[in-house]
Amino acid sequence: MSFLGRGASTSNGGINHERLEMAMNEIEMVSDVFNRIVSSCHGKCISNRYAEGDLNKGESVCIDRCVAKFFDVNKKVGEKMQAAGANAQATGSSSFSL
Amino acid sequence: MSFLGRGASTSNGGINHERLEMAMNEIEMVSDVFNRIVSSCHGKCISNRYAEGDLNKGESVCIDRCVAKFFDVNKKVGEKMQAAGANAQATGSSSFSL
Amino acid sequence: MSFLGRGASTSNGGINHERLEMAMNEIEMVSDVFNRIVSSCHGKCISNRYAEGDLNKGESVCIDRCVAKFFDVNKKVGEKMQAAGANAQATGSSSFSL
Amino acid sequence: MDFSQFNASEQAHMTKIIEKKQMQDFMKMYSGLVERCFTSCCNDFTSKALSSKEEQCVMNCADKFLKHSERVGQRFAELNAESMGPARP
Amino acid sequence: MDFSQFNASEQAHMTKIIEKKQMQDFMKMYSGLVERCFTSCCNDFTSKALSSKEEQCVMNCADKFLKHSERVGQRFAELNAESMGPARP
Amino acid sequence: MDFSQFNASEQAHMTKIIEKKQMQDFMKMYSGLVERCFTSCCNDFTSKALSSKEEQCVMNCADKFLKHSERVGQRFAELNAESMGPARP
Repeated sequence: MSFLGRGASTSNGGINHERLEMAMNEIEMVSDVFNRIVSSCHGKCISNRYAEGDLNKGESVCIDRCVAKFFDVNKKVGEKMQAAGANAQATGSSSFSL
Repeated sequence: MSFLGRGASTSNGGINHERLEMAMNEIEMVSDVFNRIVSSCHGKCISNRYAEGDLNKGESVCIDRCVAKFFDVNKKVGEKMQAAGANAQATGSSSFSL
Repeated sequence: MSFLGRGASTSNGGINHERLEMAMNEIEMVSDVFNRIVSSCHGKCISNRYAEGDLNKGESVCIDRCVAKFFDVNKKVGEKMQAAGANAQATGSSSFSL
Repeated sequence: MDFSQFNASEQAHMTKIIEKKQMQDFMKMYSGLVERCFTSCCNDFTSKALSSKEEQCVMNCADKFLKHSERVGQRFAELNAESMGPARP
Repeated sequence: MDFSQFNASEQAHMTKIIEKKQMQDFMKMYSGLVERCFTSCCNDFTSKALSSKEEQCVMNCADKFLKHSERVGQRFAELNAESMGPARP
Repeated sequence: MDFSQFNASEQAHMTKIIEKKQMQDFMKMYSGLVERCFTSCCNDFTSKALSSKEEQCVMNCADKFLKHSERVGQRFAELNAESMGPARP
């Protein structure tokens, strides 16, 4: 998840706000993806009946595979976006210039 | 979308933060509505089977009508909110359309 | 909702940013919970047919009970989280009720 | 929420932040309401014009949602006051 | 959006804020797209590897979503221009 | 995440921002958990009191969600480390 790495000039000693903002973007992205995996895999693997509080064997195995598959989908979609020349400004909302 | 136009005193040369905040609110609002239309009309018009990657004729026509209808609903709800004087910030303003 | 009450040194006259941030967290939390109740209880109590614009008797009673039950669930989950010492910030604090 | 221990500049700052949040919350509530009523009421896309039946549904949906929110707000305030009350000396 | 009444420093500030928002919006759109296509296309968890059928579905889903977004964007811009037009003197 | 190239003041700033985000994320996770378990477990509104059956469901739901999150977190960290590893020199 390192596609946010724009070049950043180092301001020695002081705070390089551009670099901090890039780091924050990366954290936001990872955290957003994590939360989506938690939610998606809960929907896919956990039954809504809640007869017990522990994960049973089937649920546990399902979670492991679900997370792996989500990563795969993330990778495939990322490759497609890059192949399409998907640029932040371009694809996000191409005809949506404010 | 000019309902956020509260009077803002101009600070010559410097930055008028109130005016910037109003502009940001306007951008957030437009962007929020746009994202809701993308999501709603995807649910209404795009089948979940994904047999092909192109929009077919039916989907394309559905999208056009869906966006137009969403705008209409937005306008109707906005008129109702103004008529009801629903909120202090909203009532004082001139128009609530996008 | 006093679980955010970490000790904050008072900076006399000036702005104590830590204290403001804590207050903001509290407001965000209350507002988040409120919005979730509005949405959950709408799903539980309001029919999707919209034959009239007023709440009928059954819907009104359902809303009252729904909000009360949501508060109960919030309390139970909060107690469990504290018992489990689920999170660093939460564990150190005294109570997790709204 | 108890801001009594805040000094004047903190209260002023807080007021500005709260006003900003109220504005954002209102806008989000508004667009969420539009989306909700659109989703519930509009299911025919053989035409781009809102039918009178759809329009009536949207009006009722918006009306009902606002009344629902208000009622939730009343109960919320009561229960919040109850749970806050005994906890504060 | 009309920023013509902004002075130079305000416009510079605004540009930075908008760029930041565009970046955040793009990231959110991207992860939302991944979630959407995962949810629609992946329903078999007897294996952790993406099947070729699932992969094809994901590719079509992503393709279609981007085309959908673009078309919505076009209609949105047109309707927005229409509704803004007469309202501004 | 690699912050090794950050200087001391940047790291201090980053730490504060991350702590703030963790707090917000925790609160959101918490209220999301409450909503999730309420939605799954409470379907009878002929009474305002939580039945013992509903309460048991809520407890199991919360338990299971926390264990689910933890397990996802473990797999996530492993797969993230894998995918980061080769990409960084």
